[in-house]
Amino acid sequence: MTHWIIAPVVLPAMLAAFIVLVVRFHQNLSRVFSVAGVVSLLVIAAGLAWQASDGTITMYQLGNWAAPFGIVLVADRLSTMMVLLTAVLALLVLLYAIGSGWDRRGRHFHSLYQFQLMGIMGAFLTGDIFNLFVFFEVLLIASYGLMIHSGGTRRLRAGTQYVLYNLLGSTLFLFALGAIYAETGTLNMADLAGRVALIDAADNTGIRVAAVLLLMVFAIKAAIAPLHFWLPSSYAEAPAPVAALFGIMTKVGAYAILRIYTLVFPPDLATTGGLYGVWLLPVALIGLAVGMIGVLGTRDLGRLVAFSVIGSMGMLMTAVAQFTPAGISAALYYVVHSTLATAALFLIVDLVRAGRGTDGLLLRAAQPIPGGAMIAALFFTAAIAMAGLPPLSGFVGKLLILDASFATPLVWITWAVILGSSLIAVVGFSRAGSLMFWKSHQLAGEAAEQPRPEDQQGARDLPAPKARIPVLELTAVCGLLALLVAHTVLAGPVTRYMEATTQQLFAPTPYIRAVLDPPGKDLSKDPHHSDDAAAAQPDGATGHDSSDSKDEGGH
Amino acid sequence: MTGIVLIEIVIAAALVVGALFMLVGSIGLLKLDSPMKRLHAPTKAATLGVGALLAASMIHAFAFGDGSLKELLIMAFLFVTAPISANFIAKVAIHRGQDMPPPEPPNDDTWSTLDAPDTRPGRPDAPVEP
Amino acid sequence: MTKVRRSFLPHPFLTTILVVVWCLLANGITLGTVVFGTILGLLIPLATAAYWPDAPKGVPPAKVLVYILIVVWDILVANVVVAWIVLTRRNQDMRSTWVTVPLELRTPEAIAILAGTITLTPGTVTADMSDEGHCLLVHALDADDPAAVRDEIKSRYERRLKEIFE
Amino acid sequence: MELLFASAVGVLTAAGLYLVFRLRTFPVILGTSLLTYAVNLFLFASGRLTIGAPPILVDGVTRYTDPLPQALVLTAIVISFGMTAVVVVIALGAYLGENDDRVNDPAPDRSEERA
Amino acid sequence: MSLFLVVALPFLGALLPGLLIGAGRKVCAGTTFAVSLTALVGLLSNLPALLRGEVVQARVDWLPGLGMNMNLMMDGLGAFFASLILGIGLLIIAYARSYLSRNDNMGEFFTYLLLFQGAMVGIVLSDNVLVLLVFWELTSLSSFLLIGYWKHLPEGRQGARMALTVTGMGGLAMIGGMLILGQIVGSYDLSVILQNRDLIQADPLYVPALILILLGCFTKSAQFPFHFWLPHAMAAPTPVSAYLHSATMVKAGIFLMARMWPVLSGTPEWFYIVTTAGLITMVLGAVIGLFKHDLKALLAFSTVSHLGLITMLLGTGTAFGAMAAVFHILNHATFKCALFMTAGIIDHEAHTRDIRRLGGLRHLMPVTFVIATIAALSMAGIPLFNGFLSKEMWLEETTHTVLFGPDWLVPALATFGALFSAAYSFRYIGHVFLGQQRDDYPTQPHDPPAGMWLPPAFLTVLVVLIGVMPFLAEPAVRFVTAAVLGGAATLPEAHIALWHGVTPALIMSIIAVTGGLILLALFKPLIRVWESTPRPEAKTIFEAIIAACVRLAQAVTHGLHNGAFTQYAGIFTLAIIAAAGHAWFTGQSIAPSRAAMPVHVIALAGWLMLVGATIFLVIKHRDRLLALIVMAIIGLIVSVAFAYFSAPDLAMTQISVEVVTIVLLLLALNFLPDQTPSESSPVKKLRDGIIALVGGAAATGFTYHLLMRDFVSPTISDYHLENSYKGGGGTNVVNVILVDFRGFDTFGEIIVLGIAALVIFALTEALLGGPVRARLLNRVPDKPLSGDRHPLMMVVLTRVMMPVVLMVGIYIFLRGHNLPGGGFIAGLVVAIAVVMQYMASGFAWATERQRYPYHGIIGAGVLAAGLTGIGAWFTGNEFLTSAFGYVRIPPMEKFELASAAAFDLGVFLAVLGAVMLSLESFSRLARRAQMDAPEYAMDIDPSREDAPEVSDAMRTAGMSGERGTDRQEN
Amino acid sequence: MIAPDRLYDLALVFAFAALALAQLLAMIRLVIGPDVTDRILALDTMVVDAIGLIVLLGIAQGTQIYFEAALIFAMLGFVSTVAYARFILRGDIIE
Ligand code: NA
Ligand code: NA
Repeated sequence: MTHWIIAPVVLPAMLAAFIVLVVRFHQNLSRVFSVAGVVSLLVIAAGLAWQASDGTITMYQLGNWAAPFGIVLVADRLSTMMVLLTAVLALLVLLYAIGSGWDRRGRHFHSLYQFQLMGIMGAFLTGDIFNLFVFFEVLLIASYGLMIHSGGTRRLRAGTQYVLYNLLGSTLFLFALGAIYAETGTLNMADLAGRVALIDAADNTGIRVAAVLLLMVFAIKAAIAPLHFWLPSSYAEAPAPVAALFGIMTKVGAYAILRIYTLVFPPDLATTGGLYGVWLLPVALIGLAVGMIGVLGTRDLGRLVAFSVIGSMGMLMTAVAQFTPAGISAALYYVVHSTLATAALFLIVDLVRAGRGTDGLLLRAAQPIPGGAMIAALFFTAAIAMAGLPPLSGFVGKLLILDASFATPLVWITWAVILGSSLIAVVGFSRAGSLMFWKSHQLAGEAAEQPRPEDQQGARDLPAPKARIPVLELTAVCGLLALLVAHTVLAGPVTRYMEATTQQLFAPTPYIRAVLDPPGKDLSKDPHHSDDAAAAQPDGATGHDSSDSKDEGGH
Repeated sequence: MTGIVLIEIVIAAALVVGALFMLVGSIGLLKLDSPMKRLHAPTKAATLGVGALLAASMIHAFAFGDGSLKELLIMAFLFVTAPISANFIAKVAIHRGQDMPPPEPPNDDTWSTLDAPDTRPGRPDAPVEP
Repeated sequence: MTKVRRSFLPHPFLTTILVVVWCLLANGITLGTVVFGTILGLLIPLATAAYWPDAPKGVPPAKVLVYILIVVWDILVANVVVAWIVLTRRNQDMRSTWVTVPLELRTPEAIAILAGTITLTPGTVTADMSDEGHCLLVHALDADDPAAVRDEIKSRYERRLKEIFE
Repeated sequence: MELLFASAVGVLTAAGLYLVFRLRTFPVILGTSLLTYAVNLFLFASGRLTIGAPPILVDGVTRYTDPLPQALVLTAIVISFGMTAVVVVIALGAYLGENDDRVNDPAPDRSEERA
Repeated sequence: MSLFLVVALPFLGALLPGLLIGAGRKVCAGTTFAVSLTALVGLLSNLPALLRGEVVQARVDWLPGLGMNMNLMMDGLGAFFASLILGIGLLIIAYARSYLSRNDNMGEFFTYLLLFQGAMVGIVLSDNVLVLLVFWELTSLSSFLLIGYWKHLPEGRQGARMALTVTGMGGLAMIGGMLILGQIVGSYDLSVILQNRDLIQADPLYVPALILILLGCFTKSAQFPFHFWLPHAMAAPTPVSAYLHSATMVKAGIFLMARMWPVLSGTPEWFYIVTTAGLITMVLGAVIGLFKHDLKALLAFSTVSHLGLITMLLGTGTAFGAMAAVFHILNHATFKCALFMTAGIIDHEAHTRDIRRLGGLRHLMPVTFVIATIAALSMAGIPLFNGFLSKEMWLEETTHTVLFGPDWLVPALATFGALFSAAYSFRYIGHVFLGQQRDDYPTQPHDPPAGMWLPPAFLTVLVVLIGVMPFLAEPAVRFVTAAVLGGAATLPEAHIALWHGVTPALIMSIIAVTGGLILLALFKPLIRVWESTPRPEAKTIFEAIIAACVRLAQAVTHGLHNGAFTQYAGIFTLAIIAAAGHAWFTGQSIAPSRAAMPVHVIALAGWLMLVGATIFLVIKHRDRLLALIVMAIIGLIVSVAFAYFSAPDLAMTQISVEVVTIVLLLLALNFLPDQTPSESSPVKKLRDGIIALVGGAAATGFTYHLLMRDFVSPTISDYHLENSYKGGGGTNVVNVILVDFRGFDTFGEIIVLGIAALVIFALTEALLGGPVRARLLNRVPDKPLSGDRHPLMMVVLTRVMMPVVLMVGIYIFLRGHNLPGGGFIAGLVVAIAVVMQYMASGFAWATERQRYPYHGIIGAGVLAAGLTGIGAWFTGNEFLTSAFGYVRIPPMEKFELASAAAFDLGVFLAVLGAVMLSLESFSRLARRAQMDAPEYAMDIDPSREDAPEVSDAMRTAGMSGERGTDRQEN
Repeated sequence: MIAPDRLYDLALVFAFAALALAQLLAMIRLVIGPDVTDRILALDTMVVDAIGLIVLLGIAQGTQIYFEAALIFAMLGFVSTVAYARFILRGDIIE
């Protein structure tokens, strides 16, 4: 039996509690523990991913209660991949947070960060749908804390809306869970898969509504239009490292859709068949369009990136909504890309923010910022990735998705929206970049009052003001961009991995067997009594049935 | 058999009495015409009403179950807290001037509720000029 | 000696109450219940001693019992009386009035018990206390003579409490 | 009985939604609380309604209500309590900063603010 | 050298200039030159194989699943273009070395240039259309950087964006086209696609693919109506214009049309679209070019025109046309690149490119004059220069081309265009170099250093060499043409020669040259007419379109994301109702399987109260305190309902949470306005009400539907009921589920609570450390306050009640496993006991007497729960595996010891800590200036008769004395 | 003469009905107010009535399981009444 599966959940939780209990007054120690924790997490995640990479599905019964009666964690290719992605992102973002000092601008950053990771990891690993709700709540409440980290009225205002919207989402989640339990009498996902299939097609309204409500819940998380409204302000106002980490949170929604709607409500299931296929693809396309229009329409660089997140989620869901192997492996490739690119952009924007000071992120020229050329180059690279231009992974992902959409009936609309929104994104990003990075040189030149443009010698390359070289921040950003490059260069092996992952999703029998019928589990042996107690008390509990329960009912 | 019948009659009586007193409390709450008057009805009637019901419960437990005196605890609890609740509600009524103004206390300056904090600097409720 | 006692048994009366409460909660008097209840009854007052800095001196149990019996009887009568008034009397026929009760009691615990007694008994509610604590403000639901009400409170309850506490 | 229960859920939902659509944070938070009541009742009812059969094992008794939804609702109550506490304090913080407890942000794009 | 290396070298080399700029400009330029030279040599090293008739290939898998592989191939066409790119690149690098001023960041420039070069080489050597697309878009991106290189110039930035937008759009369209081709053929390999002419042309998707690919080509090669970006790209430094906008990038579209010629050409669609676009572009560019005063603008429109010419040649779909196109590509590259360089020289030396401020430069800049004249004459189509030869071939081809009926239309238009072409060429010579020398040049011009004139001079040598001895170029042209035709047509017999006799083409040529001279003579009146003629300005239109798009985007974005939570919530609700409604109405249901329970009087009353309270709340919600009171009542009713429906644990939890919530809300309401203003119009209220009612009706219907149906399969909770005692050691099944069967949920749940408290604490800290602090400290209560903060009766009661309540809490904790209760409720009960103390004597007074850090309690709780779970590992069991047993310590009766109790203790601590930390945070906010902790538990204490009012002196004395002696002995 | 067991059942029914009526009357006071004082009083009454209801429930079902619930209702009803009153009196309920 391996306990490693639970480590990504328990390690951050224990570490966070430890930081709260012991080192909450020692910033440096908090940092050390936090980084050490995330590094360990990365190692564990890599181990889990490696273990799952040959198709092994590992199951862990919490409290040693067999599924579906207890809660289980399941590590298959998809969940371990998401865990690994989270760990990688977490490490780089944490470095940025420490380097930029964001972690010191409020209290309890590291505890909340660890709790946030716990929630995300739990959501990826759990095999129980109510437990998924609990982890959603853990990651949400930690995200509330991180989002309003260090306060500020604007951030709090956005935070209020963010929390309220997600409260509505959580309420909806519970409605969906209630409906699912009322229909099936179980909460275990693998068990659900079997029981949903048993539901009489002539009496399927309940389960259909449940399936749709659940999908809406995940759609909120995945910021699918028209349930994306919580995103722009909260991501734009969140501290940069937090927004960067949030890149994975929208993916939690996408992950849940992938998991539930291949395992429990697969596309070929008669009971719920043809239900979301009708409108999931259109709304994904609307999200893609709305996001990229936002990139062009916003007046603030932070919001621009936030809108690009909406766009990229629309893109991702466009691939998911096809529910074909090709579509889903394209989506999986895009998940990694979009997470890394989003994070990189948020961090770069924060470098801009730090440099521009009071000028903020409003899309307009300001005086050149220290290290401007470097930051501009980073922005350019990340923007290329995000807009899906070659040569980075955004382009590869886009090609994969376009190629996969060829099989759908809506292929022309899909292509038109994907390509059209790419164009809008290109225009939006180039407009923003040239306003933020290039126009500053004109301002500097006008200040120098040079009459002829080509003679504005002074304006061409201003000696930038000397500043601290942000080593950790650049490490984080460059690390993310390097990962994007690797994701592009290694697209072949990566897509092979994703295809195998997709195959695992589309053939859920091994998953279900691993959960409900695990090999080597002797269910007859009851582990729930300590041997000592049983030995000391031979007439004790072991042989008891409920008939003598009253004896022990005193206190 | 007759014992049980007798007990059932006793329980029934306690139930009726208790329920009646609780009902009277609510009737008073609705009927009486000033806040201080209304305060009398529920805080009294309801305590005895619940008391009778709890007594019924105790008798029931002793007659048909394992026997229980736990109900005494609830009774004690209600009896101890009811005056405090009433006191606070009365203070609210006085503070908000909801009833006829109380007479001056014979040997002190004023009633504590009406001893409104002044706003002189240095007093707990005084605002400080920014 | 007193100091030593106070350091591990700050409120013997409270401890007694707690042990009784525990036995009531556990719904039985077995050895285990009593032992455990006593442990808690000793520990909890210690943990909360700072909130009850100074206990009144010992109280004579017999007088307390008499007082309790009187009050319980009065409560029963009061409830019937008040219920009758509520059900039968028209609002305008009720002579509700304020009654001020000057206090001879000084111990807060005693005053609190007096005030509670007033509220629980016939047609009266303790509404407030004067700003230096020398007088209670009582509201009577139906009283011809406020002075009579005041005198009855002072003679029937305050006198007994003064004997118990001071 | 089922209809009474269902309509109670519906009334709470409707009232909650109506308050969620109000313009100040306070009624909106009240609205979410009402919705929480509604959904807790709904989740509770997913085990079907039973009277007089609490899931406390007693000798000789075989009829118990479904305990699982109760455990789920318990978890849900606790979680929504935490969420409510957080949203209250965040909304309070926003109010204290701007002396404005409107739930709508007049300038999400910050352009007006800077202009 | 491997083709990979040829393509990769510029990319790898792009790193060097930026790194080496510190070592000096010479090193920087030298390195760049060396990189390009190496790549060129490497390319040429493959020539022998090519000449042997092989197609040089290099293949490596990249993304085989998609068919996107790094496959490169070099045939004649690729070799021709690659040599052109690398060869001219060398000249440009040399030229730029002198052209760039000391203040230009040369490292940056050469980095971009090499990136661009690599991308171009990549395009022409790709054997995979997807990889080609990668390089294609890379040229757009690198040219964006190059055009915007002078960041301080608004024209540069705008030009860059315009170029990126237009070519980017084309590129995106081309992605679609290429994907369609790939789908038709089943491979994205170019060599495979080129084999499948018939398959492609027969496919119904041929036309969409063709249009999409042509969109890419036309935008890149500035064909009408996408021609307008090119002149604006002239804001770039001249080496960029010379390289990108004459010789290479704009030829990428041409290249691709040539590349795809075997499979796409020869259909009517191809012919009409390509030929027409080319012809229009040719004429339009020529006419506009004549009237441009900026040297580079003149050249830019001339480039547009010449690109149109080549496009038209490819469009005719004949082998001869293809050959003429290939030849003109070569010739245009030589003379136009040279001309751009001369324009750059003039700009560099005279500090102006405005023809109206120039003239008479032939004496001041003789070398430049010679170079420019040769190149311009070639452009005009004068014999002995290479331009003449290919132009003749073009004119010849036009005479065989029939478009839209009349057979004279194409030749006539061609002659017309050629006439203007000659005119602007002559103008370039006449108005710049000839005529009167002036004394008002911005600076006195002279010939540039050799580094600047040698590169164009080298090109003019080629111009003349090919012009005089066309047979030198002919084998190469035929070789390349063969590659273009790719077996789809046979190589034409025609030869390239100076003299073919008096052909129609020659006559057209003569007309053009003569007419050009006349036009130039009439230039003054013509320009007046031109300038007084209103005509659409492409830049203005483009910018208007972009601005309109931006405005539209802004309107959409701000309209949708307007910050109105109200609107978001409304959309949320409607979306859910719609989706759920869709699911409902497309499903099927049968009659209920359960019988309805009878309605009990108490249930009816509860229902009436709940509905009444809820409606009352909605009506009166603006009175916030009242709303909270009604909330408490609703909570009360819900709690009783839980008890009624057999859920005592839930009833207890609900009421406890309710009270703590109310306490928190009251604490918050203390800071908030007491009233909610009425702001919504009746219409909005009605709208909201309708949405809310629909939502409520849906919830009612769905709940009823589920309640009236049995479970399809037995629920898993049967197992819980069965095993709660046997396996979990408890008779309270709900509690056993919470701490054992589903303890992991509970673990998450207490973490949620802990986080909530941490968030509240952190936010309080942030508020108290920010600008809000002063406001909080100086807050004046917004309503009249009563006296007597800590009433005697309450204080006395609490002294007895708090210990009792604590005991009740402990009891509820201990019995939870078997009877209603447990750690969570116990935590709340204990918290409420402490709250009672706070309400009695105040937070400050109580806190001074209590020193358990609430953070610590939370942390300890989570750790306790987690460590209990981890403890199971040491017995070889899974996380949270419980163990229990029964212990007897004589003489007491046996009692149960369960690890679940330790877990529940963690729950208890976390809940307690979380509630208390939240309360503490609120209380810290409420502390106003000069509010000290009171010394005494109660404000009025008659036993304290002679104790004066609370004063600082007494306070200090009290603090120094034994804490808690707050009463004199009496 | 009514049979004694029937009498017991009738008494239970009467008690339930009386409590239901009591709750509704208190509810009416809550709605009509007029002052917040009356509403707090109504809430206080309703909590006590709810305790009575739970006790009745226990008697009717012959179980002691609801006892703790009633106890907690008693504790918390008191706390919330004091909290509302303190809010009106002092604004800050735990100052
Ligand atoms: Na021309
Ligand atoms: Na207020």
